Amino acid sequence: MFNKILIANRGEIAIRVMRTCREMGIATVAVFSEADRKSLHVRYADEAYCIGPAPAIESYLDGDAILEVGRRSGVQAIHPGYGFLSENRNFAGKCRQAGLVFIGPSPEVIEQMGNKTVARKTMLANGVPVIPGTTEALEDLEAVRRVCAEIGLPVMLKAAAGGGGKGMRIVTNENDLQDAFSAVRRESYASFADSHILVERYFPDARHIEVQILADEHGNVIHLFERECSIQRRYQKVIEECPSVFVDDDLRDKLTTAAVQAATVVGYTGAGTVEFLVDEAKNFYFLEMNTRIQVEHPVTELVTGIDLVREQLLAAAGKQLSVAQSDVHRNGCAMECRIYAEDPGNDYMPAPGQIRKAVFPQGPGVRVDSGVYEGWDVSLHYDPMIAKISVWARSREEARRRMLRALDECIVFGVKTNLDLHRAILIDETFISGKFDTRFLDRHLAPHPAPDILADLAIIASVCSTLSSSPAREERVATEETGLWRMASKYQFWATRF
Amino acid sequence: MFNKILIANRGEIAIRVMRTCREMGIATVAVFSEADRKSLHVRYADEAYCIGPAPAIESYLDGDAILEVGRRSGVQAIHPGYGFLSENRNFAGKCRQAGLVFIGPSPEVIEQMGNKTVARKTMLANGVPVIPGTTEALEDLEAVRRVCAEIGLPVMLKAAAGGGGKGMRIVTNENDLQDAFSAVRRESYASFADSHILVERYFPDARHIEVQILADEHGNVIHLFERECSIQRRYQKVIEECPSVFVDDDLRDKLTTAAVQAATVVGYTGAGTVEFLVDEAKNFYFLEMNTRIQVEHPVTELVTGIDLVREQLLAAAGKQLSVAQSDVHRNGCAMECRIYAEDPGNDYMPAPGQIRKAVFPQGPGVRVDSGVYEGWDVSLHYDPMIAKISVWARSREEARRRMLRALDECIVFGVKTNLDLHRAILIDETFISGKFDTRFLDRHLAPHPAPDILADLAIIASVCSTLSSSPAREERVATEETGLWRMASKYQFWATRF
Amino acid sequence: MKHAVQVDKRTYQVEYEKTAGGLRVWVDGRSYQADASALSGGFFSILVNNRSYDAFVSREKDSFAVVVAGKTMDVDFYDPRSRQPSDESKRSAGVSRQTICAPMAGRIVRFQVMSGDLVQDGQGLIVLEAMKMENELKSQGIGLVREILVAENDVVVPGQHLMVIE
Amino acid sequence: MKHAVQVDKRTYQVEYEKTAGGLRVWVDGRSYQADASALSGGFFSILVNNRSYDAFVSREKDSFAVVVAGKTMDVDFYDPRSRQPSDESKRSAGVSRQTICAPMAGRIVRFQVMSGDLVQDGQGLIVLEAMKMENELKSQGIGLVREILVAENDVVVPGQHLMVIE
Repeated sequence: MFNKILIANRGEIAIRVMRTCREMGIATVAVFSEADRKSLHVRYADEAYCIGPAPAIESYLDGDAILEVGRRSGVQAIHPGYGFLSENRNFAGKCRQAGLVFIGPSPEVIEQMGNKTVARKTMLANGVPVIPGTTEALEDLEAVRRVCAEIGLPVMLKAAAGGGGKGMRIVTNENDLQDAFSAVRRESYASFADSHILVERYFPDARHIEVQILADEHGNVIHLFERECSIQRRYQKVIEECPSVFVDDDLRDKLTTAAVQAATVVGYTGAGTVEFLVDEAKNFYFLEMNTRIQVEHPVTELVTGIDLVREQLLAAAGKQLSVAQSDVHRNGCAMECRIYAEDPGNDYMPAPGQIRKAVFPQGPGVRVDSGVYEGWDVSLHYDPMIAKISVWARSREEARRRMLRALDECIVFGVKTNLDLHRAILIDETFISGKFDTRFLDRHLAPHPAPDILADLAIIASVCSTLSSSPAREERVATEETGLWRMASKYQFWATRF
Repeated sequence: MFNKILIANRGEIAIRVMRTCREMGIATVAVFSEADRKSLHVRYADEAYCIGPAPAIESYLDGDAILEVGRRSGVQAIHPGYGFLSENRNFAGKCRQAGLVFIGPSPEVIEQMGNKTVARKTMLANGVPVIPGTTEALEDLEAVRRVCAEIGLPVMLKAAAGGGGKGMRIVTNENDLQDAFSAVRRESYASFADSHILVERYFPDARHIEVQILADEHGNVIHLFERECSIQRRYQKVIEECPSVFVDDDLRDKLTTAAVQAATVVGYTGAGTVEFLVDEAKNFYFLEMNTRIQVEHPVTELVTGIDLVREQLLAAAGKQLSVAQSDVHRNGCAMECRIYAEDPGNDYMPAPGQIRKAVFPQGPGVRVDSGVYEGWDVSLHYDPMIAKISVWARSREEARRRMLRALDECIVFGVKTNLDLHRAILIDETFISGKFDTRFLDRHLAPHPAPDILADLAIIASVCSTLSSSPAREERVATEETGLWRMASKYQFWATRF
Repeated sequence: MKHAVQVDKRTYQVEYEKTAGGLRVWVDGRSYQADASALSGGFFSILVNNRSYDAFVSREKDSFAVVVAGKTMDVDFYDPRSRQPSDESKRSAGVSRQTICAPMAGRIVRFQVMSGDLVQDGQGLIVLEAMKMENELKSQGIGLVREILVAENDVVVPGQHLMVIE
Repeated sequence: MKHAVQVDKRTYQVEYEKTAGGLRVWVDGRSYQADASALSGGFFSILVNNRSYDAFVSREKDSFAVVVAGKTMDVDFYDPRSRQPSDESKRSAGVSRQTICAPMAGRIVRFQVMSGDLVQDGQGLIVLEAMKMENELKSQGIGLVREILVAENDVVVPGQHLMVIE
């Protein structure tokens, strides 16, 4: 096993990887941009090196700077986390050239699966259904127009090198095609330094369901069941579950078999995720394979008890997975809510700022993965994730109520958050019934009007503060529509008991 | 199910009960002493009522005051937590008279099992082995002397009404008998308003192993396996595990069968724990039954996935348990560390004070149950528990390493804690081997000398602070030998890799 | 003494007196027994008729911002002499003039309106790229685009004025 | 300038200079590149030769209390003129007189020694009941019990003087 590895990432995923490293006795090296000097991953690591200015392109995407730190600090391997260089074939290749293990599949497999067009072809050749659309990445508008005419609207334009919800546009009207084409190219270039585009049929009523895969160099390829990821905003997942309430044993068997086959035919190693669209009739289509750890991996860990990062490290070190398929069991239900510093009332606009208070939930069945702390500034430069709150319970309904309880305990003060959005989703009848698709968040969630007593409470609190020996903060601060969720439950939860 | 219950307790256990209540849609009523106005259980509850001054005897032990709040707030049931009135037959009886459900067994069962002498007789009559000793509670020294002569030294003197490690003394020398007798009587009276004493044979090499029981009014009595509780200081548990590494399938079968039998013969209902001493030859002796939820219940919850408080509430409401014996499975290994504000270097003396910084561990497999928050004062008046940190992993060794990782993440600043003691236990060879008994902590734990570089680091930190734009706290505060554990790992963990 | 208190544009009649158990407060005649305990940094634990709430209160003169039960409310105590909210500048009549500011640092991708355009409430004005996402800044009222203060591809800082609408 | 610095009774020769990357520090000739970043309330994130540490520093003149890697250390910068630790009162020679104070509130259960007794290092002196437990207060040196300042069953407050040993 490795003695020391570098984590080429930041935030909660860097810390997530370091946690397993500590448990395995592996020393950790963090890299950080100038904007991240005070970030928790720097404090958590055994060693930390600055790799450049705030913009990711000059730091977390600068593979050469990262490799230089790897050499200097004497690590044996590099864990890329998710995003940034995690699915960058060139970086994986450079690691190999530098004699360092890239903790992920080989550059060839990243090429084959990470590149969406190659992946589609591979799947088609192996009988895995794919979404109707281009098998080639396109660069000019006319070609895109032709494909649209062929497969019919609506279509989805996607960055060929994309991921994480970036560089995606739905086109339902031919007139919007040009704008969407330009926007996707720009976003794709900004995020992935590549402006190739894919065109796919868009399924408005579909679910997004993915299968977790683990594979080692010894030919073992196993699945860890599915994750339900249909609750999305702007193509980015918001709540994930394991298992999916929509997936019956028959569909589960088909999805996991297809996923294992996909991983097997390309000689996959490490952790990966095969994403599918599943329509109402339970037809499924290969969407893409993510050749890295996913944000939402905790729900799989909670249900299977398997530490996915540990298995990644074992596989990367050339060892066997610690589990065979027959050792993998589903136990109970898990849910994850991604807490962001953002404003759901304003198109999910990022809401950077200083976290003045951060209290995270505790108690039975609750897991928190966070990369922030009180007094830390949520930066403008990176994804404004504050924490992933995950719960486990014996049933989906118990998990849902546990999540509501956990969200109530969560106090984030100083920045706007999507905590309220999560509450609204969790008490929505459609969500509770399990009968939702990827457009769930485009619909209007029923507003929960503030109870009348709130104004009275605010007056009482004001009066109390003037009479208290420790008065209120003597300077009006710009408070945000957030924080003190602990108390919100007392109304909202009762309102939705059934 | 109940709509509203009162929690007649404070600290982490009050919050633990309220968490399940929230998840079940049950409103909660907290009671608090004047010293606890700012305590977290008051903030967490839906309603809160002051029941008297700081001394427990005038507040948390004042059953009438608590019942008055119960009536006033319109609750249907009272959850006593652990300690305080949880095993008080009179209080359980008064609840019944007041038309409120006492969440625990009936007063008659508390009498029969809570009273150690009656319990011993019941067990003897049903063929469950008990420790040699008095079957009657004693009040005078001469009687105690006679029993000692009969069963031979060493003996344990115990408060007949005792629990939680209070009112216990080992006597190995006849000359110490009188002092021990007086001390136990005093402690027993102070804690339980009862000064009866039991004398039992003391087994120095024994383990303390207990079995978790659940029972309902419909005749279902099930066990949830054992807990290993041999790591104790001053007769109080420090680290607990599930399962016990010492218990093989044969012994497990015997212990759980005896425990289920014990609960069955007395018509037990709710959650309870049957405690056994197990000697090196795997002979076991009934010690006592705790007719309440235990501090260490999270390890059982982590391994079985069953919410014990939920089952308590179901049983108290006259419903069936949600699980049958065949639904109860052991999955993996769990460990709990009790974090106290105390000074292990000074005979575990309580160390009250203000918690200036409290950061609790997160991430995979970690559960935290805490009743404190930053800025809160650990009071002189009650048990100085800060938090219970529990971990789950697939194997004991993975759990042990995960616990070390979790302790490293735990920052408690402002009061002395036993965090360092926990670290020392977790890296002790005897603990790792699993071959320990209840005297483990009486032996000398190997000291872990501070690495030489620490003085250099302290100098560098001092220099840095003078040059920083945000200088050091400009007033020397009495820092304690605690805090910032995150960094300790970097030495201590490496030192013990094997 | 009675106080007129404005919360989110509604006015309430408030009276209070200290009692042995804390404070008695009447809001439009509704009576509450309150007991507040200061935690730290503007946080309070408040028991109102024994119901438990956490609140955060910040204050400037007679104007309070209160967060309770997940909602932020502005609480303004009228000056009893002028019978006006004390913080007048804040409450000056709604200006018809709208200045669009950058909500975060980013790069101007393009404009969706031109100088002189009439814009509707909610209409997209500017596309700002930040954190790798394109974000549309929208009008919060009707008006004419009077001035555009930046150019495409400009990098802007949070709060920077981008456009004036009247 | 060289500084003589005392840490837990050992003296170190320290030099430092600001550099582009932060600070270079020499301790008894050992060279460190350090970069400190203030968090809040006396906490710092410190990178020393790229190794990452959290530290808490509190200061009174030239005397520092530093917590790092779970250990608390006293760091005293000598006044370069007097060549003495600056905080002299604190460092005055070990007194032979020992005052036993109550470490917490509680009740005196009994005395294990009497006035005039010779006590050994570690010998039990007083049994104090607090938090329902009996706690034994021990001598931290050899001496004669000179004075007993409380009586059995007295309720004492934290820090109250209970006994003097010389």
